[in-house]
Amino acid sequence: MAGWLGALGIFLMASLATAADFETELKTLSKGSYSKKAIAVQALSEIDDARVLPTLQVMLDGRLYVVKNGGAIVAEEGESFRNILDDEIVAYTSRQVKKIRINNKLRRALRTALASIEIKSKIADVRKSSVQNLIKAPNKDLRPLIFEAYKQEKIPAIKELMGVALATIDISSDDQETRLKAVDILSLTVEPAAVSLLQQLMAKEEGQYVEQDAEVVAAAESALKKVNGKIRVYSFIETVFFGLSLGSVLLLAAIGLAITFGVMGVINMAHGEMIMLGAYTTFAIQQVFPQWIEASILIAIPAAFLVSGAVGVIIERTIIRHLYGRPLETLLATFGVSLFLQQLVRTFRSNNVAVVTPDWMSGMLEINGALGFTYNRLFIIIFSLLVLGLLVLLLKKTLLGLQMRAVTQNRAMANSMGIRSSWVDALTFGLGSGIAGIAGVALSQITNVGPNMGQQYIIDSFMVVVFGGVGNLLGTFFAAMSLGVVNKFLEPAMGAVVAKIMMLIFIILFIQWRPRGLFALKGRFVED
Amino acid sequence: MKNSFIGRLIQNDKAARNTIMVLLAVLIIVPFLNIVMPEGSFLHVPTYTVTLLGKYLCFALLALALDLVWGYCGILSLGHGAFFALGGYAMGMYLMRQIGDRGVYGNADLPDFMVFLNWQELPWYWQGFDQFWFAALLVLLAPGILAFVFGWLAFRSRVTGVYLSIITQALTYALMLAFFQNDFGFGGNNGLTDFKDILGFDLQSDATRLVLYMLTGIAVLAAFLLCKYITLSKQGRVLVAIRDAESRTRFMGYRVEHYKLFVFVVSAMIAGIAGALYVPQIGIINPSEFNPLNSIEIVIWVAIGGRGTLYGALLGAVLVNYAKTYFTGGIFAEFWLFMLGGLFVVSTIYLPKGVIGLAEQLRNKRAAKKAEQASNQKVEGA
Amino acid sequence: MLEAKKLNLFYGASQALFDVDLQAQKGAITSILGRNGVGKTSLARAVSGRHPVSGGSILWQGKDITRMSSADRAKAGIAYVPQGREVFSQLTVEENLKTAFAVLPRKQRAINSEIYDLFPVLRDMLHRRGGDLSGGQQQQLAIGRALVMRPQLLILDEPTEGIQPSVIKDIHNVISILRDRGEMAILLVEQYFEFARALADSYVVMDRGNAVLSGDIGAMDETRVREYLTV
Amino acid sequence: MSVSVAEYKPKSILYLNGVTKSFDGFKAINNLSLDIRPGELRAIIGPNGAGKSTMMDIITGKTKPDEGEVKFKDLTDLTKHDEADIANLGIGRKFQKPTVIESLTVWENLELALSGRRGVWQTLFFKLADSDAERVASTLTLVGLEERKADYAQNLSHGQKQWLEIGMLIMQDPELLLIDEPAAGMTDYETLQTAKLLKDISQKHSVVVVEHDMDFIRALDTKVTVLHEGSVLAEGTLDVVSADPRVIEVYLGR
Amino acid sequence: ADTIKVGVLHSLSGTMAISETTLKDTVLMMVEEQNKKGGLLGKKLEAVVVDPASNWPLFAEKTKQLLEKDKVDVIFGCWTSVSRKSVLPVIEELNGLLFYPVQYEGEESSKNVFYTGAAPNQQAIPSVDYLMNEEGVERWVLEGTDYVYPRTTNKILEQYLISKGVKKADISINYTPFGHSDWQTRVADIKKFGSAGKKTAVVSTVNGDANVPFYKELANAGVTAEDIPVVAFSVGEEELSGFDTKPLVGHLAAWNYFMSAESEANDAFIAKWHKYIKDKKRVTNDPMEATYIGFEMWAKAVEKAGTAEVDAVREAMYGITVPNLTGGIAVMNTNHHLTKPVLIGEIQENGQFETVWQTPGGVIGDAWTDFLPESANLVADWTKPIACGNFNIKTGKCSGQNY
Ligand SMILES: Nc1ncnc2c1ncn2[C@@H]1O[C@H](COP(=O)(O)OP(=O)(O)OP(=O)(O)O)[C@@H](O)[C@H]1O
Ligand SMILES: Nc1ncnc2c1ncn2[C@@H]1O[C@H](COP(=O)(O)OP(=O)(O)OP(=O)(O)O)[C@@H](O)[C@H]1O
Ligand SMILES: NC(N)=O
Ligand SMILES: [Mg+2]
Ligand SMILES: [Mg+2]
Repeated sequence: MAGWLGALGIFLMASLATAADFETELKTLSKGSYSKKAIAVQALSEIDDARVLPTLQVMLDGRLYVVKNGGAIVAEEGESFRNILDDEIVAYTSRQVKKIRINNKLRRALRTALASIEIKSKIADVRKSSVQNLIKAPNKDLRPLIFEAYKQEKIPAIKELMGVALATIDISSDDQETRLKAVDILSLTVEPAAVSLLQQLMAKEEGQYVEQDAEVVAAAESALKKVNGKIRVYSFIETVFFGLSLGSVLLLAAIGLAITFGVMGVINMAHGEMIMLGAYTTFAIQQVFPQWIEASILIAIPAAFLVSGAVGVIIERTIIRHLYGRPLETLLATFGVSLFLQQLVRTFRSNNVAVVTPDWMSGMLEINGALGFTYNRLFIIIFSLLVLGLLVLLLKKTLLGLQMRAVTQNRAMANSMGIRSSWVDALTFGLGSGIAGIAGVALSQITNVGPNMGQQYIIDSFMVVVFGGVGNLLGTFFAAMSLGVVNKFLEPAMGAVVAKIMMLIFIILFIQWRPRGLFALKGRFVED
Repeated sequence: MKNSFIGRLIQNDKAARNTIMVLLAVLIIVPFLNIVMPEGSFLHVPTYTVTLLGKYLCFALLALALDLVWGYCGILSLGHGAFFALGGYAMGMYLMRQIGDRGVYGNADLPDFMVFLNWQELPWYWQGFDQFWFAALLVLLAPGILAFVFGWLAFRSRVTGVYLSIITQALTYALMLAFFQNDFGFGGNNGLTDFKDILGFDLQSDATRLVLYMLTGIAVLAAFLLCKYITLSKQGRVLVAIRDAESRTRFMGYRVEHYKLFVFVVSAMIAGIAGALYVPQIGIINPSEFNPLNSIEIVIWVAIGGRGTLYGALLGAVLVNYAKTYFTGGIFAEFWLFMLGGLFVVSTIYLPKGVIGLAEQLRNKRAAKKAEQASNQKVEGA
Repeated sequence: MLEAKKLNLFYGASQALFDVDLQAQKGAITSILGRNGVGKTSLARAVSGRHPVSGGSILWQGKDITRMSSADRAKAGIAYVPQGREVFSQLTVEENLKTAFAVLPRKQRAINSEIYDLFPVLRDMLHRRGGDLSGGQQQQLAIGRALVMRPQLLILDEPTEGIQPSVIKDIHNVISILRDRGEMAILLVEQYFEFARALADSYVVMDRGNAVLSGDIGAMDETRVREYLTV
Repeated sequence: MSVSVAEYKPKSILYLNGVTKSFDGFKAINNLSLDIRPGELRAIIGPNGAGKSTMMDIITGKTKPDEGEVKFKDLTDLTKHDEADIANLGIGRKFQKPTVIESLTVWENLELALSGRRGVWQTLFFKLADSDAERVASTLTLVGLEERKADYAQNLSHGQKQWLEIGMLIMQDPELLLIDEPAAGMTDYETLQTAKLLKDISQKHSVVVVEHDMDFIRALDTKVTVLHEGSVLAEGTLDVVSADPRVIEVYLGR
Repeated sequence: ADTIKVGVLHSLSGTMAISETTLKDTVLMMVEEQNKKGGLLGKKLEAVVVDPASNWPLFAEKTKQLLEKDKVDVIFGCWTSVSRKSVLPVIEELNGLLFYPVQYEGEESSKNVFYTGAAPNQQAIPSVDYLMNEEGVERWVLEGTDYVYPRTTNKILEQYLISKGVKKADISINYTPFGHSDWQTRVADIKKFGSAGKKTAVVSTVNGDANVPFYKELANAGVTAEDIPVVAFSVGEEELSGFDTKPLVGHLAAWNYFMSAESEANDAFIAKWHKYIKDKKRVTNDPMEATYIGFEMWAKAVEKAGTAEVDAVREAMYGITVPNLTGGIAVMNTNHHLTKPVLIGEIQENGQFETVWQTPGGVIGDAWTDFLPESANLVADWTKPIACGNFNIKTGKCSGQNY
């Protein structure tokens, strides 16, 4: 910030007239209603003054203040304030200054204003987002500006966007040719704002097209057809993605249970709380290392595994081990544990805690205006597959995995084979719990972290494990993914509630057909 | 037949006799103390307590129903709350209709919640509920038919073990979501409430409450005898055989699915009655009764009391619910979940057969000790 | 090698073993005989650590193992082939065999091909789940699994049950080979009298939880033994 | 099938023709044919894994064959019935691995197996007749478990469970008994006792018994079928089949 | 009795503990403070805390316990409407006194309940007005959790919007279950609905735990407040403290109180709260203010009546005033609802709301909405001559309900 104010002096000399305008418009920012402020912002953006851009930026960030005594406009910079006009740094108490309030309307105005400046930026990403903002709010006055930028632009994707931006303006031109050309350009994009412009061309009033020109209407119609076709494809892909991502959430939530319940046979009602502990671990790490927010998730994964895993081991050693051979009783005891843990967390803090999403997981990978994949969900899909893969390897390819399976099938015989079943049991339960903890880290990125969070997942998790076939990790995977995808295809048609009910009925009926789940254990021993 | 059965029961089965005695005692003594003892007296049982006991008895009835299917036939239903709630809704609908024009909108034809959601007329499935007999029939039929259809499908397909448990859970979960919906016509999340009277008797009056309490007691007693009869008959042995070795039982020629279906439906109907008795005493029925966690709790009552004993289920339900009442009031309010959770854990580890099994457990332990000591002495002597 | 003295064992309040003594020597086979329900399996369980004894002591290679867990006994070289097979039904045949690796040092973790030579069916069915095998195949697997452990004491509880005659002959040969190698003590619970007599070096006859006869096979009074087996 | 079933005298009590069953490509039963006459006592031997138990699974409805006919008394197609039906038609079975109802007493196990009507209402209002009680008592003696009659079946030893299961089969009183390895875990003496018992039973019933114990088979003194790899390898008296080099090769050993 | 007993009926466990525990602490703080001032009528106040455990029938039972066994003089409690509905018959039968501090759907006026939270006309309608006038919104998504409060509120809003000339096609109403956590489809739909060229806003009656995933999805899908603002009625400071607020700046909420309100009373209240709860980071919120106002009013009424006896206190309640924490004065009306100002705030990065608009004066809480045909005719007035909660101005009678 010092930089831009430093270079300012020269401008002050160079264009006194505009400097005066700047000063007066700046003053109006601190007075009047939001609409008056919006006009001032617009006016400011048209002034050729290097201070405009940073001022608007500061304002958008909500860091612009007015000094109560004297009315100087200052930008907040940490503990002190910098005078916009003379670049001086002054210390005011919070009582001496008043924030220049903005609301959404003003934010939009600021955004557009900034966009008109930033379209000339040297940074491609800035130009891109500026164009995108301009598409949202077509403004005839800005056409020359955009056209200039369009001519200069080298990057095809951005150039195309700029073309769209121009078309969004041209489409309301008086000239039929221009309009037709605009329609043509718009037919190539799936940007929602552009599509809606096409739709507006098709609008009717009292049975008559509002658009006078039949040729334009026809062009718009065929363009819309083309666009809608594309959008349908994209929305299909999007739904599949939604389904897979819901599926991966289910998978993550269920996978630990697939160990503790599926492999060990413990009806682990405290599974949800293991997830919760993992999520709280993420929170704790962000609290302890606020400077490492970006890396916090990566630190939290092993940490949550250890925390939940350790708690799991403790539960196994103190409680579960008394209950082998009495699987139903584990339900009772772990339900008790679940109540206990919930209330424990509640005593620490009864409401939800805020887990921050690191920047690299925020936002979305935009394929185009109609299709994008949110990073957090992409991450979770990949992550869940990774966890599943590692687990399958562990269980199937290592001696420990073999021993885990042997112990759960016949604890006494495993002991007679020299396998220390108590040790393996603790480890297995710890593993299942630890994985639940990892799931908690991932889930903290999409949902709330609070004392109740475990309960949200426990029922779904059991459904998934059972639907897939108890004791079969691959079954758990397919169950989670298919439930996720089917749910997402049902939801738009019938709403979330009915979709969920349909899923439950579907599970009930499916089990009639395959009484031991999707990937049933087969063989003559099953019945015995 | 029945007399002789009860006679034999009282003669031969000490635990059953005690259970019957206790039930009769609470049936007679509590009302006596409520009516006869003066208000200030230390022996007086306030109506508040009577209603509370009534609630416990409803839960005891529900636990009994679950014990019949779980304890004896090995069907671990994690959805028994659904049958309870359906019975409750059937009764609730009757009570709603009894409000008549005494609702807040004064609409004689429609319950309040329909009025403010702009319903124009009573939906078809509400027809008939202004008649008590009809509602009473539905108290049995709604859970009974659901259990029949569900059981017919599941048992025929040989869905067993956790698979069965989880689909019963899915069932109650689906019902919860459905009943939550206002469009469904059962009052949505708020459910049915603001009841005025039953068969013309004011629900808030002490006399009505006392009668309801006694009816509940009688229902528990009757259901206990019924379950006892079933489990003591040869059918009881078939049920145990199914629980222990389903496929072996089939090879003996028993149609396992018929047996399961029979007890499942009987159990669902008992649960429905429990729900129907619960609603007028508690004053509200809403979808949270369908919450899967509630159904899990029922399992816990039975387990704590002692699975497969019937009276254990009764005891467990009363104990756990009393503990809940006790812990959630007064100084424990903020810590009660610790206590309840702890109770569950401790009792599973130390009371594998429930509170009821405690005596047996002690007896066995003593016998084993004695036998060992005897043999050791012999060793020393030799 | 193995010396058990005055073993007493209880199931709850009912006593299954009364002051039973038992010995087994390296390079020798001790056979335990007796009718149904006399306590043969209980004795095998007591030695393998499956069920705790309430009185008496068990010495193994000079060490007191009376209170040792069965896993530790397995590590000390005791392998157990239980009555009723107890194969891990959801593990494949190969995985069943590999469960024995727990007692082996890392470098020795391999399945000796001798096992497959003895029970060729195991090689054929390496990837079939244990629970799918026929009864006799499971029995062979259970014995094979114990052998993978390279035990110094092998406890066999009615190993010939359900096995076809030719394989019984093979097992007979193997057991005598193992004995002749002189590295292993063998405890054999058997009701198939001929089989036991042909193999055993010494014997114990049980009745109602008591060891009623015992001694070297050479000095065995066959008629008295048969009496105990028929009454 | 509807015409006077009562009068009909079937040619065979059990008839298998061309039965095949494979598990994941492995043919456990391969084009197996078998014909058991009413009142016949048939011994079945064969190597481990030959398919003997699987054959019983198919007859009793536990496993459905891929191909082939399974007929009971000429007319009833057993593949169309489930386990309970088949049991009620009159086919009883003892499993290779003894399976009894563990948390019922020995006595109750026998009572449960007692022949009679098995409907829900019938068991609800069932009353034990004196004659039935006597049958239970005599069976208890027969299997040597009088002393244990009030004990839970789970507390029996392996061999005692075997006996109990035989007792249950007797109580069930089926027309056709399928007995899988009854002598396993019995002393030589008991083995011979069992053989005698089965011979007695076969006076009035048809019996199919599987065993590996040659002394037992010899004591049965009856027709022997040798199964191998899912089909019949040889058939005849024990002397005949045990002289068959193929039987020696795959089963008896040299 | 030598003490005046105050019942506290808020869930300390179960799903609602998240919200209600704070209110229990607020009441306890108020009791403590009142006792420091010497109690009421020379008697100490004694708080009786019970835990109805987010279990609706248990609310009724605990109410009974408080009134019959513990004989409390007043109850502060409930959060969800269903818990209140469950308590209602009991409190009416036993003639207790309940202060209900949460915004709700209205359609109720019980003689035994004072409603200190907002009625729909004190929250929903003003915020829609704001969006229409200030942000120029023309297209509406009414997004709610599937239960009575959202259903009723949306019904009212729909009527209201239509009466303002909004076309049906420009209103989209949708419900999701409690605790709904997968918002991908809904957010995508909202995005599509909002890209029709008309300014679009979301009016959210999404409740409780479903909010975090909802806002997270909005943020990640790039729906910013500038594109499609969301105005929520159930998201306050307490909820925000569980949010990652950075991407949510500009989204709105409507309440009668924000912690950021600049007033001395508020500063004092916050200071008091921080001292009581021993945690400087804890926030205050609207239901806390409602609890505070309710408590202060009750205390004043007890002083005025000279007794804590319910009927006397009720009579004394009408017209009682207590300063709002946001400035101005709250008045208890004879329909048992408050007159309070309505504030609209935007979410800030620091987890606070910044007031962007506020009604010039107080708004009288309306028990029966004017936008539903059946309710339009009803008024509540518990003073003579009407003296009932549902007086029908057409028939001139109190319908049904006697309480
Ligand atoms: N788990 C148990 N609980 C109680 N009693 C048992 C248990 N297992 C065995 N018994 C009893 O202990 C006694 C000895 O049983 P054990 O199994 O040792 O006999 P066994 O000699 O091996 O007989 P078998 O030849 O039939 O295998 C028997 O009377 C049996 O009933
Ligand atoms: N469900 C199954 N899946 C895979 N293989 C099976 C299955 N059931 C049986 N088999 C195989 O079929 C073959 C026949 O088994 P079966 O049990 O019928 O043999 P058996 O003749 O009874 O042998 P035994 O004398 O050892 O009891 C065996 O090789 C077995 O591994
Ligand atoms: N009253 C409410 N927000 O449930
Ligand atoms: Mg044995
Ligand atoms: Mg077999």
